[in-house]
Amino acid sequence: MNHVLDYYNYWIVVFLMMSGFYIVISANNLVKKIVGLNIFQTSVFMLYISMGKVSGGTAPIVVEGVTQYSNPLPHVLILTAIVVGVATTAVGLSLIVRIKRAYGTVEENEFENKDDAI
Amino acid sequence: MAVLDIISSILLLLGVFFGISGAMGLFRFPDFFTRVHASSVTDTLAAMLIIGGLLLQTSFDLNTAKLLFILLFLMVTSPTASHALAKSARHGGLLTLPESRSDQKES
Amino acid sequence: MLEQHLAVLPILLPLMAAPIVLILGRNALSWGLAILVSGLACFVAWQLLAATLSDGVIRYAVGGWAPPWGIEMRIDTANAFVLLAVTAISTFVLLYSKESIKKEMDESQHGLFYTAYLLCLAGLSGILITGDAFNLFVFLEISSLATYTLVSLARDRRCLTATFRYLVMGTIGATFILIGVGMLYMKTGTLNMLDLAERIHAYDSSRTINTGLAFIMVGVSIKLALFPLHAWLPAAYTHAPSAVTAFLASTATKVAVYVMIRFIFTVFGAEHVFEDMSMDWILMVLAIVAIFKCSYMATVQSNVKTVLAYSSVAQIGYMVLGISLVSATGLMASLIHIFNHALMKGALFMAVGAVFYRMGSVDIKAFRGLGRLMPWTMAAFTLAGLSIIGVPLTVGFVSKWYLVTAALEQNHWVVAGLVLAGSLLAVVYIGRVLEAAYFQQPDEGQADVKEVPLTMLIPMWLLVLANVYFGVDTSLTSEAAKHASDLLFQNSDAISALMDSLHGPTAQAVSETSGLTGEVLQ
Amino acid sequence: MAEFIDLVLLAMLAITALRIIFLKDLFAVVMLFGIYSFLSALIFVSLDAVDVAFTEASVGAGISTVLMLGTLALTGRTEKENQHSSLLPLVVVVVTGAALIYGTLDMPPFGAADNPIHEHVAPRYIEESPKEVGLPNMVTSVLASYRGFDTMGETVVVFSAAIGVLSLLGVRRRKENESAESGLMEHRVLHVIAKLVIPMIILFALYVQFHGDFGPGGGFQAGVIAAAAFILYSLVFGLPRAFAVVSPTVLRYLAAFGVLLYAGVGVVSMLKGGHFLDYNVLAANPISGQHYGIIIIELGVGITVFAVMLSIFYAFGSQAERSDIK
Repeated sequence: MNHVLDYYNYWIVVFLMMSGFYIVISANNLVKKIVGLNIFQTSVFMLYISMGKVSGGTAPIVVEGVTQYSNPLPHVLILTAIVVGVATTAVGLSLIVRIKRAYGTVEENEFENKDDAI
Repeated sequence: MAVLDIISSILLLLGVFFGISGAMGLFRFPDFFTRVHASSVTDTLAAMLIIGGLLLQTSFDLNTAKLLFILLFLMVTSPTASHALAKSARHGGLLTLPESRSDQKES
Repeated sequence: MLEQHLAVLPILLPLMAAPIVLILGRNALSWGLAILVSGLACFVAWQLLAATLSDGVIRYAVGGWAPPWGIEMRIDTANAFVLLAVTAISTFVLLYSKESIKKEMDESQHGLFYTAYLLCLAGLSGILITGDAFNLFVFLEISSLATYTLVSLARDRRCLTATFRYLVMGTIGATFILIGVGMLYMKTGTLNMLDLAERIHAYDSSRTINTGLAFIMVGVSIKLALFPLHAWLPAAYTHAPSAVTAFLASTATKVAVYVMIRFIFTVFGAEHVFEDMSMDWILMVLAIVAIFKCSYMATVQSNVKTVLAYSSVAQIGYMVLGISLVSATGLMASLIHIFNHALMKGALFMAVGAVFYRMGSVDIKAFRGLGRLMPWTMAAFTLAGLSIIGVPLTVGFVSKWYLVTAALEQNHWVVAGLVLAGSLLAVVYIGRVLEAAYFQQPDEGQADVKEVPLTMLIPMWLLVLANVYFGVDTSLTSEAAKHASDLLFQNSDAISALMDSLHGPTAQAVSETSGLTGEVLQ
Repeated sequence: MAEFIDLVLLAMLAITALRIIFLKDLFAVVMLFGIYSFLSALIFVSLDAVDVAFTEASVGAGISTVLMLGTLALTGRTEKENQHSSLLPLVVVVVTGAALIYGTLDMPPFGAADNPIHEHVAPRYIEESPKEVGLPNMVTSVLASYRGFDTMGETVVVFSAAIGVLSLLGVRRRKENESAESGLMEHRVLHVIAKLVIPMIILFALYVQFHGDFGPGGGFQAGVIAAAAFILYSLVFGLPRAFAVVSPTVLRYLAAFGVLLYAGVGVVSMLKGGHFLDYNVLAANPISGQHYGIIIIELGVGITVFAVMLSIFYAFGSQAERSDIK
């Protein structure tokens, strides 16, 4: 039981990550793939933020009389990672728009058949 | 102090009630326009009541000002959003339930 | 004054030049600036390599904050060596690209090409130099995003789907690395690689660390296109503009191989990775399968760019094989091959790009009779091709020599035999192209095909000459690589010594370690 | 209580994720993704990561969702049925998930104050940064000063994204005679409200930009919010009028300028004898040096992010066929 209390947060986050990952590798529609990628990444962010939490701590902004702060470092890392995520999303989505224009479809198995292999 | 607390709790509870009823409406109502009507209750009335309740919980400092700003902002934007939604739906040719029924009868 | 800042300059120069190029907007100016910056970065890399060879590791605390609180740049012989290869190739390719991209992308895109190119260079340099695990992720993403842009610049619509696949795979890889780094961070509280290495083994149970290791290895394997995870590479290399392929094939995957080496040897320690997790067997099997499967795939393709792309995956197999031999010689062979393969593939892809420039196609049919029509280009292709095969007096021979020696040292007779057998397949796929070029008649109406402009020939031939030069005079490469691999193994030994002191040495571990150090001393 | 809220939010996230897997209507998928982002922002708040929550809400739920909707408008909103076998992905996912669960078994317990990450590097940030850097918001101190190089990398990532989107889509200018029809010209109410709201948004962006040292916020969030103001403007009044206010060319220069501003601070500190991005040497007093450095680099981040987000929106917006909205 103690184990569950210690780790439940991580386990659910792992589940979320894997649902995102599943969407990425199983989806046939490119937009959905990108959505999956975002869910995957957002869930990884949760993993980081979960580790930075200190029970009973507060946000890492100095306030008079508070001694217990949560760890600011994971927050900084994830701020950076979120930005990286949106950058990738933007490029991925513009690729999709171009693919739609070039092939007339955004379903992976459909445009695969339209070209010779490789 | 206690009086303020009681008023604030009443406001919060009312806000929660309207929030839930808005959500119920969103699920239960038959067509788009009535649903927008239900969800706009959550957007406006519920949000305002909850913020009002929270306002009474502050000790009239910077947080009060921030909450007031949020309230002001919500009062301007949420009705506009609902309006834009409904108007776009109308432009897009969406019919209310009675209208679509009479359409069916005629045809 | 600049001397003390040498360590950040290879990142800073291209990074600041990229926005300037975007503002300039004039193609000729952008090209000049890009070459200048890349050349300067190459010079700096040379200085850094010399400095590390004479004075050892260079450390530079960015922002003046001492590590592990701040981010440090950490340059030893190994990354200075790879950095030199990357910046040198980048300069040559830039020289080449001015003419090449005229045929392959719209005039209005050229400015964006140079900007993305410089960003990619900055990212790759950053990955090599940084001493911080998370900073590595950031630079990895800079280089990846720039790479996606570069690949998608071609006119062929297939480059779009290739890029998209690359983007999805690459992002999954990067996210895996992020998970892995997170797990390490969770257990140790630090992101600095040296500090990580020290603290990783301070904890008696290591399931989280091992999972972190596994995720980092899988993530990096995607980036370096290790065998079952290589699916993105052939398509991306085939459909990217030629200059881009020449640049990426000789730098991007090499940098990823270096990242793998770095994590194995300086963060986790070779002993932990190879003996406790028996990664050496996994890597060795995958590497050998990669060599044969992808060399075979290369022999049946009709698009020459695809042939070379599959050949790249096979060659990455050789590099990983060197790592998996777990000896200083094997590691040295890998490092030498990183450098040498950059020279060969750079030259080969440039030659293929030159063919595309004149013929508008890189199908093997287009190569018919080119031996007479484009003698210089095809001569370059031939020499670089011989180098891939591993003919003596070329760099390819040097790599294979060290690799076979390393395999024999470990009594892996079979592996040594397989390395040689792999070369035979290379004979087949290079031979097919040469046969078409020299023993078949050109198609009708192609008699007026001329040689490409000098700005394309010169960088191509410089690389070919480098292929021969470093094949004859191996002192620079082997000295640097030996220095680097010894250093990496010292690091790794230091880590295992630390482990022993923390957990009490087992008899077996001690004998193994002394065996390893014995070999280093030989 | 906090754990309870956490658990409820996580459960909602799980339901959203499962729903997204099985839905075929991409419009709903994207909206659910927006909800997913908002929910995770709430989790970040309950885990004390206010800055992260702010960013996730403005980026994940804001910009990403807008871009996805823009893409859907161009590519169609339903996913087609396919005969892909979903067995292999499932196996891969289960194996990966099992590896992760295996990895969690040794993890330091959730929320314990004596976890390694709270005992090694971080204590210095918490105890010393108000003295060394002089800012109450530790996240800003670490972001802009201790790990300033990461943040520069992040700015460059955003810049690279702009290069990617520009090279892929470009920004097409419409011909003059078409311009009158685009935008939500008929919506009087929207016009009035937009005119009312946009200055407020920009004011708020400036507040976030310069208050980031003391509270949650900073260059990145401010840039996104400011971009949101202009996005609203171009949605309501049409892209051509937005181009007249901030032209795509200006945005290019701004994006480049922001990166140069950031790196320039580093170069200046090198010229003044410190290491790259060492703000201590920027002024006679290290604390004020840190202040100058952080304000300028945050400004650089804000400018680049604003310019990049807006040009990405322009790029997507100028692709769209606007004839269906009037």
